[in-house]
Formats: sequence, C-alpha cells, structure tokens
Amino acid sequence: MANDEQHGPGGMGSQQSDDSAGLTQGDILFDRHGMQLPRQELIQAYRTMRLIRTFEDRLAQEVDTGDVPGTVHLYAGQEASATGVCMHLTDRDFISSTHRGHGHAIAKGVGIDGMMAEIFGRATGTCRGKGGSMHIADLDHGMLGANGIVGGGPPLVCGAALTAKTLATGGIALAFFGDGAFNQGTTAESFNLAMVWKLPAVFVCEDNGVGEATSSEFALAGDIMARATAYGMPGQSVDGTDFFAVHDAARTAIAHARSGKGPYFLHTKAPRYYGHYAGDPDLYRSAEEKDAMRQQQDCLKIFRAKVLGAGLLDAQRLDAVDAEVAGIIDAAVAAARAAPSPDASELSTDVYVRYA
Amino acid sequence: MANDEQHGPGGMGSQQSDDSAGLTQGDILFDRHGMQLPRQELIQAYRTMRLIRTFEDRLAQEVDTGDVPGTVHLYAGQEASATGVCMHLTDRDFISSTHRGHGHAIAKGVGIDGMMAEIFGRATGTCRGKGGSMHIADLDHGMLGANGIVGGGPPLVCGAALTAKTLATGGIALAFFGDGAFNQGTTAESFNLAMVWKLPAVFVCEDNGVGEATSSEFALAGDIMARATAYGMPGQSVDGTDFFAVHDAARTAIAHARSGKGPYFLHTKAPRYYGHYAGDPDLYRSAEEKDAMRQQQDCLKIFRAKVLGAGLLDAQRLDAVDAEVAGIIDAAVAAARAAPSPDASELSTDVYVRYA
Amino acid sequence: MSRKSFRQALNEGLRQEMRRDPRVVVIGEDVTGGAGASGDQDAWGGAFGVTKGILGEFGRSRILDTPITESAFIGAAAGAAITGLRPVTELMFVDFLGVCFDQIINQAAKFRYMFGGKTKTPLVIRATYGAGSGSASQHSQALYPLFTHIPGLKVVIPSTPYDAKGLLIEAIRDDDPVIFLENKLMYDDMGEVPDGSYTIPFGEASVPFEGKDATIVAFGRMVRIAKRAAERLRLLHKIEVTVIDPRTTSPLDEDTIIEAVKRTGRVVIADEAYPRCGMAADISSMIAEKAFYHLKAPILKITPPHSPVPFAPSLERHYVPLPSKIEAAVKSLFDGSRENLH
Amino acid sequence: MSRKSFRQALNEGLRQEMRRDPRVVVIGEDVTGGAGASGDQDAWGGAFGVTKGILGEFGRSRILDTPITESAFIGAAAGAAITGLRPVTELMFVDFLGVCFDQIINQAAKFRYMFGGKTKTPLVIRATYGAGSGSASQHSQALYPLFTHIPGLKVVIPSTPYDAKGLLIEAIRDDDPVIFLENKLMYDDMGEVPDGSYTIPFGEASVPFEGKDATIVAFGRMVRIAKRAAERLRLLHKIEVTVIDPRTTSPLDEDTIIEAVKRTGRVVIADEAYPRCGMAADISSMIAEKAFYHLKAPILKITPPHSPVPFAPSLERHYVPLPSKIEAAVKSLFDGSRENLH
Ligand SMILES: Cc1ncc(C[n+]2csc(CCOP(=O)(O)OP(=O)(O)O)c2C)c(N)n1
Ligand SMILES: Cc1ncc(C[n+]2csc(CCOP(=O)(O)OP(=O)(O)O)c2C)c(N)n1
Ligand SMILES: [Mg+2]
Ligand SMILES: [Mg+2]
Repeated sequence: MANDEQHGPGGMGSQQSDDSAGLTQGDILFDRHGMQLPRQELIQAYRTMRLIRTFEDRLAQEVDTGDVPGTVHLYAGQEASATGVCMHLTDRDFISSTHRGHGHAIAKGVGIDGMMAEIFGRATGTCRGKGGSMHIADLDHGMLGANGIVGGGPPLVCGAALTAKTLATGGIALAFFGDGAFNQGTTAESFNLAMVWKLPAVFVCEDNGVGEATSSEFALAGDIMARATAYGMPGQSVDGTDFFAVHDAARTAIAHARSGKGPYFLHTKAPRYYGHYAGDPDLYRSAEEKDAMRQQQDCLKIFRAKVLGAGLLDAQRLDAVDAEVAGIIDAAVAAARAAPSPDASELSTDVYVRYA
Repeated sequence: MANDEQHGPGGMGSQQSDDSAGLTQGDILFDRHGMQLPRQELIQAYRTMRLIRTFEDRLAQEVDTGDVPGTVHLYAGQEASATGVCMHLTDRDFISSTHRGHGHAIAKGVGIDGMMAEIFGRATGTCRGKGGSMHIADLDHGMLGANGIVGGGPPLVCGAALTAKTLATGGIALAFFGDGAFNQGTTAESFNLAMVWKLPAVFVCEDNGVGEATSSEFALAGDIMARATAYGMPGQSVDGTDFFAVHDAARTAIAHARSGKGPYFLHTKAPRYYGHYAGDPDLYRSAEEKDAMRQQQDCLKIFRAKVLGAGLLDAQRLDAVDAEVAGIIDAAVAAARAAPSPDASELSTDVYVRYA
Repeated sequence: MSRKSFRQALNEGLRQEMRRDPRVVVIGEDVTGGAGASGDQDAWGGAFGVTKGILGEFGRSRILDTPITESAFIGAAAGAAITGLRPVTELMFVDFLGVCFDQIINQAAKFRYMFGGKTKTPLVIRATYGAGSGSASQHSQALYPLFTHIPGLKVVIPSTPYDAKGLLIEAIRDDDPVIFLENKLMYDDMGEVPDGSYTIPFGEASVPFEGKDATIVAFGRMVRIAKRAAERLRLLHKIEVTVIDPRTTSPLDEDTIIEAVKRTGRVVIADEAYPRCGMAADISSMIAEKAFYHLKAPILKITPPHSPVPFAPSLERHYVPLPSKIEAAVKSLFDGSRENLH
Repeated sequence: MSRKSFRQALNEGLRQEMRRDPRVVVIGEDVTGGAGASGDQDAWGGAFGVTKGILGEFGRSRILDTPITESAFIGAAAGAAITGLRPVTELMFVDFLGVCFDQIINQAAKFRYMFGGKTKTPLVIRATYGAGSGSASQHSQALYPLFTHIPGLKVVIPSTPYDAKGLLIEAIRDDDPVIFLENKLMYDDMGEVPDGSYTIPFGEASVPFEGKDATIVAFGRMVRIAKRAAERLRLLHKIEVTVIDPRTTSPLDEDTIIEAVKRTGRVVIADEAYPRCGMAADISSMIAEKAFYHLKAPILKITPPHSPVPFAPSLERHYVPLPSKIEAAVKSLFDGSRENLH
C-alpha cells in the first residue's frame, strides 16, 4: 500500500495557504527537504504562473471578439499546479495534457507565440493551425499534446514512460488530468499498468471539483487518494493554489519515478476560475463560491504574499514580470492576428508520413 | 470508506477451510448471524455445486471428442462461489457473467438441457444455437448473459440495477467477473457509477489468481479489497472454496444492496481446475500447484467433509445427489447430441425485432 | 403546429415520451448540469441544451447525470434496456464512441442475436456529429458509417426539426438499439413542428426536392447543402434534380433511391463522413449492383477527403462538401468528356 | 527459402526486426504467457502462438505481457511510438477493438495530423479476425472496414505466409500506425517463405490468378476462396477470372483494380466483413466512379448477411461466402437475364 507520504501534509501542504498572512521567512525559504529555492527559480515560477494567467485572461477577451474559432477551456486558477510540477522537468521528460491544456503547455516550455497562433488557427501555430487549442503538442519540448478525450492522456504517458525506461533516457513521463478524468476507465487502467510495468510515470490529478457542470461531490465516489494509492502507488495530496506545496510534492514524486521506483500519484486541488469553456455562463456554481475562489484561492496572490512577506523578492521585480508578460501576450495576440491562415492545399497533408 | 466488514474474516471466512478436519457441529450449523441453513438448502447447495462440476468435467470430455464447436471455458473448482451467491437470488434478480459462465448460469437456474444443447450448437439450446457457451443468457431467470468481452458485464449490471431501482422491483443486480476483469476500466467505472447512483448492485470478483496464462501476481497491482472499497463500497473477502463462507458473505452483500444502501463488493478466492479453456495444456502453472489445488481446494470435498462431520447430512444422501446429477448430465448430453441443428434459414433472423 | 428549433423539437419529443411511458429515462453527462454543485441544478440540460427542463418536470429519478465514464453509463443503459427500462442516452459528441464502443457494438447490438431472439434492447443513444464549428479532429467527426456497419444497430440522422421530433419518438418506441445523430450546427434551425406526438417510420426516405435529370442522396446537414446545389442547378443549368434524404442509414430505404436512379439515370451521393467504407460508398455500391443498367454516368461520391477534420477555419471551410462541389459533380455527369472525370 | 506456416512467417519477421532495431518491442496479453505464474514463462507466445520464443531470445524488456486493459496498453503503445519506440502490439481478437477504439482512432491515427505533421507514430497493432471457428458473435468479426474508414490508419490483411512476413516487416518499418489483421484460420497454412528479411510495399496488390473475362477482388482468407471459385469457373464454365488481392485496404491499390476491371468489364468483390459500409461496398463504389464506362454488368458484392456471426456450425457454415456463391455471382454476370439479378 501507499508509503507514509500518503496524505502527509508536507512542508508547504494544503493546510498552510490560509496562514499566508502570518508567514515567517522560514516558511517559504525552505521546503520540507530543507532546500531553498534560488531567487531565479522564484522569479521563473512567478513568471510562468503569470504567463499562464495573462494568456488565459486575454484569451477570454479574445473569445468575446468572436475571432477565436471553436471552444477554448481556460486554466486560470490552476497555474500553480502546472508550474510547480513542470519546473522539475526538462525536454527529455514528457507530459500529457487535457482539453484544458494551455497551462501545461506553457509550463512545459511550449512557445507562447506558436500557441496563440495555433489557437487562432494560423499557419504559424504550434501545429500549423491543424490542431487548435485542444491539440497543442510539441514533442521537442516533451509535450505529448492537449487532448480532446477525457482520460485520453494517461495511457499515452504509460507509453512515453516505457520509452524512457526501455531506452534508458533518464526521462520520466507525467500525466495531468482532472477530477472528472480520474473516473474514466483509462485512468484506472493506466495506474495499474504503470505499477505492473514499474514505469517512471507520475499521475497528477488536478482537482478543480468539477467536470463541465457536474460537481465531483456528485460524480466521484470515495476518496481520490485512497483510490489511487490502493494500486500500491505512493501519493500526496497538496493545495494546488500553493506553488510551494506543489513544487515540493512534485519533487518527491518525480524523483521517485526517475529513480526507478515506479509511478507516483499527486493530487492538487485548485479552482477553475472561468466556466468550463470561455463563454460558459457557469450558472451551476453560486456567485458566492465563484467570488470566494477568486478572493481566497488565487495562486498568484498567494505566491506574492509569501515571497514579499518573506522579503525574498520585491514587488517591483514582480511588477516588472507582470509588465514583461503583458507585453509578450500582447505581441503574441498581435502576431497571431496578423499571421496567415493555412492554405487550403494543406487540408489533406500530414495525414500520413507516406501513403502508398 | 469501507465499513467495518471490510476484510472481516466472517463466521466461515477464509481462515476456516483448513480446519475442516477438526470441525465441530457449531461451526457449520450456524453462520455468523446465528442462522442455521435448513437441510433442504444444504442439499440444494451441494446439488448445484455437483451439477456444475459434473457439467464441466463432462464437457471437458466432450470437447475431446471434437464434437463441441468453438472454445469452452470451464468453471470447475469455483462452484462454491456461484452457488453460495446465487442461492440468495430469485428470478427477479439479475446477474451478469463472463466467458467462464456455465457455473453462474446453472446456479441462477438456467436449464441444463438448454445449456448443453446451446454449447453443442443445437436449435434446442438456450439461445437456439446462436450464442454458444460464451453467450448463454436467459432473461427469464435473470441471467443477463455470459460475455465474451472481459469486463463487459459490470456496466450491464449497473443498468439492471437501475431498472430495479427505477421500477422498484425489489430486485438487485450482481456482476460476476474475474481477477483479470477486475483491472479492466469498465469494472472500475462501474464501481464508481454504482456508488454515484446508489444502485442495488453487488460486484463479485472471482479470483482464481490467473487471467488466461498470466498470473494476477503479475497483472494486478495493489490489493483487490483496497481497490474496490476505496470507492466507498463496503466489501468482504472470503474463501471461495468454502460454500458457507461465500453464502454468508453473500447474504450480507445482497441484503445491503436490496435494502437500498448501494453497492457491495465481494471477493471470492478459488482455483480454476482446468486450463484457461478446455484443451489448454496449462503449462504456465506447475504440476505441484495444480495437484495441490485439486487436493486441498475442492469445494465439493470441503462441503462434504463439513456436513458429514457435523452429521447434518449422510453420505448416502449426497451420493444419491451425485447419481441423480450424473443422470441429468448424461441425459443432457444425449439430448443435445440428438437435437437438430438450427436451420440455415435462421442465419439472419433475430438481428432486429423489426427492420424496416 | 408551430415553428420550433431543432433543439426544441427534440426536447418536446423526449418529454412527450417521458410522460407517456414511465420507463423512459434520460442518461448522460450534464444532462441536467449542476449535479452536486452550488448553483443552478439544471444549468446545462446537456452540452447542447436539448434536455433542459426535463429535471424540473420529471425529477432526478428520470434524468440521470453521470460521471465521465461512457462505457459504464452506455453499458448501463444497455443493461437497463434488456431489463425493462427504455433509456435515452446522450453521448455528447459521437467522437466519444471510442471510449464505449464495445458496449454499443458487441453488447447492445448483439444481445438479441446472441440470445436467440429472446430479448429486446430498446435503447436510444443520442450524439452530435459534424464538422464546421472549429472543434478540430476529435470533436467534429461524422462516424455514422461505423454504426451502420454493425448489424443490430439502427442509425438515424434527422435533417429538419420536424423529422427530428418524429424520428426521436419512433426511436424511443423502437425495440432495437438506435443511434440518433444530431448535427451540432443545426440545433437552432427552425421549422414547422406539430405540438402533438407523431412518429416517422425508419427506412422511409423523404424527398425534399423533385427532378427528372439527376438524383442527389444526402443525410442530415448535407440535405440542406444538397438542396442548395439542386436550386442552383435548376436556375443556372436547367438541370432538374431529385434530392433524397433517406433519414436512416440503417435500415436504408433502398427502394426510393433505386426508383429515383432508374428514373434519372444519374446520381451523386453527397456525404460528410469519411469516404473510405463510408456512407457514400455504401449507397453507391448498392446502386451499382441494383440499378446498374439504368445508369447513364458514373456514380459520384462527394465527401470530405480521407483526412481528419482540421481546426483552422481556412481549412475546415473546404472540408465538408460545399454546394458548389455538388453542383459541379452533377454538372459533370452531363459532360461529353465523361472519361475525363478522373 | 523454405516452407513455413503463416505463424512461423510472422514469428520470423518479428524476430528479424527485433534483432535489427532495438526500438521494436512486443506488447500484449499473454504474448509470453506465464508471467508471474508457477510454470513455463513462455507457455503461450500469444493466444495463437505467434510470439513464442521471443521471450527466450529477447527477454522481458523487449516483450511485455500486460494486464487485460487494452485501452491502457494500446494507448501506451501509441505513446511509446511517438516518443521513440516501435511497438508491435497484439490485440488478440479484433473484436476487442471496442474496448480501446479511442486510443486507436482518436489518438494514434490523428497525432500526425493534429500536431501539424510534426510527429510520426510507428505503431503496429496485430489482431486476429474472421469467422469459421465456432467462436460466435464476439470473437469472429472482420471489422477492418472500421479501421479503413479512419484517416491516419493503414490496414493490412495478408493472405499467404510469404505476404505475412513481408508485410509485417514493412508494417514495423512504416512510420504510420498500421493495423495488421491475421485470419485466425490461417495460422497453419504453409507456404514458401524466404529465410532472410524482405518487405512488401503497402498499396501494391498481388494478382494470384489471371484471366480476361472477369475480376474478383478479395482479401485475406477470401483470396483462397476466390481462387477456388476462379478455378471452378475456368474448368466448368470456361470463364477466365483475374483474382486481385490488394493486400492492404488502406492504402488501396486502385490502379491494379481499375486496370483489371477495364480489361475484364465484369467484377465481383468477395469479402468476409459485414456488408453495410463494408470493404466490398468501398471497392465497388470506387469502381462505379472510376471505371464505369468499362463495366459490362453490375458490380456484385458477395459478403455475409447484415447479421452478427452465429455460433452453431450449421449456421456459421453459411456465413462467410463460399466458393460456390462467388462462382454463381461471376456466372450471373454473363447471364442474358441481367435485369433479374435482383
Ligand atoms: C471521453 C469524453 N467524454 C466527455 C467529454 C466532454 N468533456 C470535456 S471536458 C469534460 C470535463 C472534464 O472534467 P475534468 O477531468 O475534471 O477536467 P476539467 O474540465 O475540470 O479541467 C467533459 C465531460 C470528452 N471530451 N471526452
Ligand atoms: C476485452 C477482452 N480482452 C481479452 C480477452 C481474452 N480473454 C478471455 S478470458 C481472459 C482472461 C480473463 O481473466 P479473468 O477475468 O481472471 O477470468 P478467468 O478466465 O480467470 O475466469 C482473456 C484475457 C477478452 N475476451 N476480452
Ligand atoms: Mg475538473
Ligand atoms: Mg482469473
């Protein structure tokens, strides 16, 4: 069964985000392993989270203009999860993602300009306009793809982990999926397969409490941690609005997988700010709930409070990041809007590498 | 999480089959609930188990003659599981079964003659020869069908349970499936759905330790009971070679479901005597293992020892059952062999109730 | 009779059947929308709003939200159907058949046959299909050829609000498993729809356009596109076209198609599914076998290319056959240069 | 060159590729057979013995048994393929596609397209197909039309031991996902098979029988049945038939078929898959479009009925087309009473 880390609160665990007001320097500087995050990494973490937030907030506006084709699912609110996890990964490591994939892609290093262009359906997009928001992939950066099928990713991650193991690349593979996807049979099967094959895999259930308009209070029986760790996988549950908690747990998880001990499970809990998709009126959640999450569960505010409170970074530095990021997103939108659309001749290319 | 019955040994739990030599009367007469099994039920239990055993042993021989079409999967060794469970069910209750379905069908009251004829591919078969061993179904007796797809049954049982609940029939629905099927995503999804919908459903994992030629030591990560009860379902694990243990646990399980408390999980452990299919040389299991299971894990011998040791039934009575059953099976085989094959005109009938 | 949207027509048909028969239940993800959540408990009425209001009228025992586990709930619907309910299940996007295909094609579709005709499976699976909404490769497919291929399934593709209601009621009353496909771009289409209950039998085509020179066969949203092509052919080229909408791919109204082909001698099948082993191929081959001697020209199929659905609008625009393409195909059947078609 | 069984040919091809390329791994249920058990650790070599001996030669890092979770391991193979391995996966019975269809049709098949051509998916999925072994409705289907329908997949159906080996090696070296279907009645078929490595390109038909009067198109085990019909037609009716085995349904060697139809003017497609939206329909419709003016008679499809596969041998015997049925169909194309065909 699960090791003793299961449910363990961890150094920066879920219990702590409420304490951010009364933080002491020691709380932030050192995680459970006594490791201090270098200043550069703190900035990087903030910058990545801000990039994701700004990207998504801006997209919400762009969708309102009617110029974004199809449907986009925004990751705002959950930035600390992708960021805290992916900071431990390099390009040789693979992640799978979901319909709500922008945050994972950004945190994994996929280029902002390409992503924005892709979402606008332009030839300059990451997938040359053929995939769109729900299929952004970038194998060079270890991004196996967003996925339009709930539960589609975990099996793929077993495969990427098998590659890492078989070819001894030193890499690991990590699946992000939601609380809704947690119920899907493919996810359960992947837990089992990863254990049976002892794969260097990490499963990250990003629990925003809701799948489309249905609450996981209704749709998810039993306890997520109990269900995952019953496969014999060790696991941790952390506050997904607290970058430090995620980052710390992810280090353990990824080190476990990388060292050949088999898969590891992470449960990160953080709210979804927008409706299921940009434009969803989100009537199934009360105004109070929605207000409260924006007020009290903002990973960026929490991060700022912590690092400022501890005197690690100053507000100016963070504001500078905000300004830089705003510029990046402005430029990305402008570039995407100005970019050419794929030519009709591309309609049937790229179906096969070679076809007769 | 699971109630206190989880892993509970129960009155006649798995620990007890080894004690059969030193049985006292009290051990058998009364189960945990202090209930005594009427003599008639004891005979019925023995008769059902013997029917299944003789049916399967005989089929193994018939397969050798080359006259049985296709592949049959024999249930011999696991009779106490189907029998102990199905004795609590009536025709308004539904079961789903597996490729190894003869035992479940017999225990659920499907006619022997029709089954044998079906397996021989005759027009007089339960399914008029169209289904064969792997698709024996008899809705009138609440038998939703054997199933050629591993993991195919549990979703169907959710549906039959939904019918029972919606139409308030008082019935329950129960899925039999193997340790191999336990890993299949459909099974996991069904556990969750049954909990979410609070269905009058029972899930019975019949663990013979092997799926085809692969051991569940290899293929099944973690612990079956932990994995099932993590959904919040109560459950019990029992020795599947001990009719009394199964019967007792099944009473609890079925009463739980019937009373509207939601699904219940049973784990019965008993060996598969034959290879995966009749004719499988079964080289993946050692001779010692195969000898040992036939010697020490024979539910019929165990049952006889218990009831004879306790003086509840005499050997003559049991021998008479054996003789009666032998006659039934002889007659069924003879009738099946003499029966007509379905006429070629039936090839495309029964595809639809009505088709334009 | 009054003007209703495709969506309203479906909702009305469904409610009328639920009132009529207590065994009819609705099952699917977010079919109410809001289960267990803090706000409106009927916030969505399905991802496309078709089942909205059913919760209020019938309560949670008749409309069941589900976890995101299609195999479990489609399979449950199949199990419910053989034990006494008449479930109407929503699969949201037909593309999701991939995660529950076994329960549809190996379970529900085959029960009756495998069980020797001793059971019936009154199950409806509703799903949306179709490209054109910028939903990319995994949310835009047609896929009805996959169901049509499987014996034991019936497959319905309504092309008007009127047909949608009548065919849905028929599907619910039918004792076999029915796949009911709704083009996701058509929900707001308006049309005359009777207020009362009515059924449209399966396997009976409608013929929304009559002409003596050529025949176009089309399903679902392609019917409208075919009609547009037919109008242009009449106005611009004086070619009178019959448009046939078989309404169900399985059973297929072969007679109406064959009769029209015999009469017109020329035929184009315009379909939005993939071409290989597709719907157009199916109908073409039926004609090539049964009306061969009446054909004056090759049987043309106008379909998307053998390619997934692209995301970018600049590509997707060319994916589903345009009226102009159908028009050109029909015109080509009258060209002298027949051999040059390919 | 020596006589080998279909099974041996596959095993040999697989081993040669595994020796040649360390990225080739074998994945599937019981592909060794005995994992974790007390006896022989390579007891099965797959349910049909095709992978037997691979464990001994390559060890468990190259041949991986799996739990009974097709979505997980087929999906894993897809994920492995886009990250650097070249997995050869065994699905045992093609009927099981139902439990893992999404990973095949929405994931593996579409990666390259969705990702803008920036990846390749060198994945082989082997599966058995076909009726005739008393395996009933859920273990006897052909189902290759379902894969053929999906853009992004290639579909291979070898009809001889020679082709089996050459096509399997080609499949393993191919950079796209390939569905490789083996008729379960053919594993013991013997034929001449070179000992060394060789490939047979996809999309190139073989023509095992040449004749000027009519054409029969067939795949897999139907090729042998078609050849038998062709022999009888020559001997008994003096009708000289060309038999075309396209070997891959996707890509399809249209040229060879069209050329033969143009030459012979008459064609029968004999196929063992379900008829609706099936393989025979696909090929028929292609001919009806591209060789119409050369046809002297209707294009006939000889397939099983629109019905699941029955269990009883007395029924199953009539399920897969018999040589006599193909023979009669070809003969009928020469009848005066053409109109009476239906
Ligand atoms: C197989 C499948 N079923 C249903 C859907 C429709 N769908 C898209 S996202 C979603 C909710 C997913 O919930 P969760 O996994 O919690 O992710 P979240 O949206 O909360 O990030 C659903 C039902 C789908 N895309 N795929
Ligand atoms: C979906 C699917 N995968 C694989 C098979 C092949 N198969 C038939 S029985 C079996 C083993 C099942 O093991 P278990 O569930 O433990 O049942 P047991 O045979 O031990 O009774 C397998 C793999 C199948 N029938 N269906
Ligand atoms: Mg969620
Ligand atoms: Mg087993």
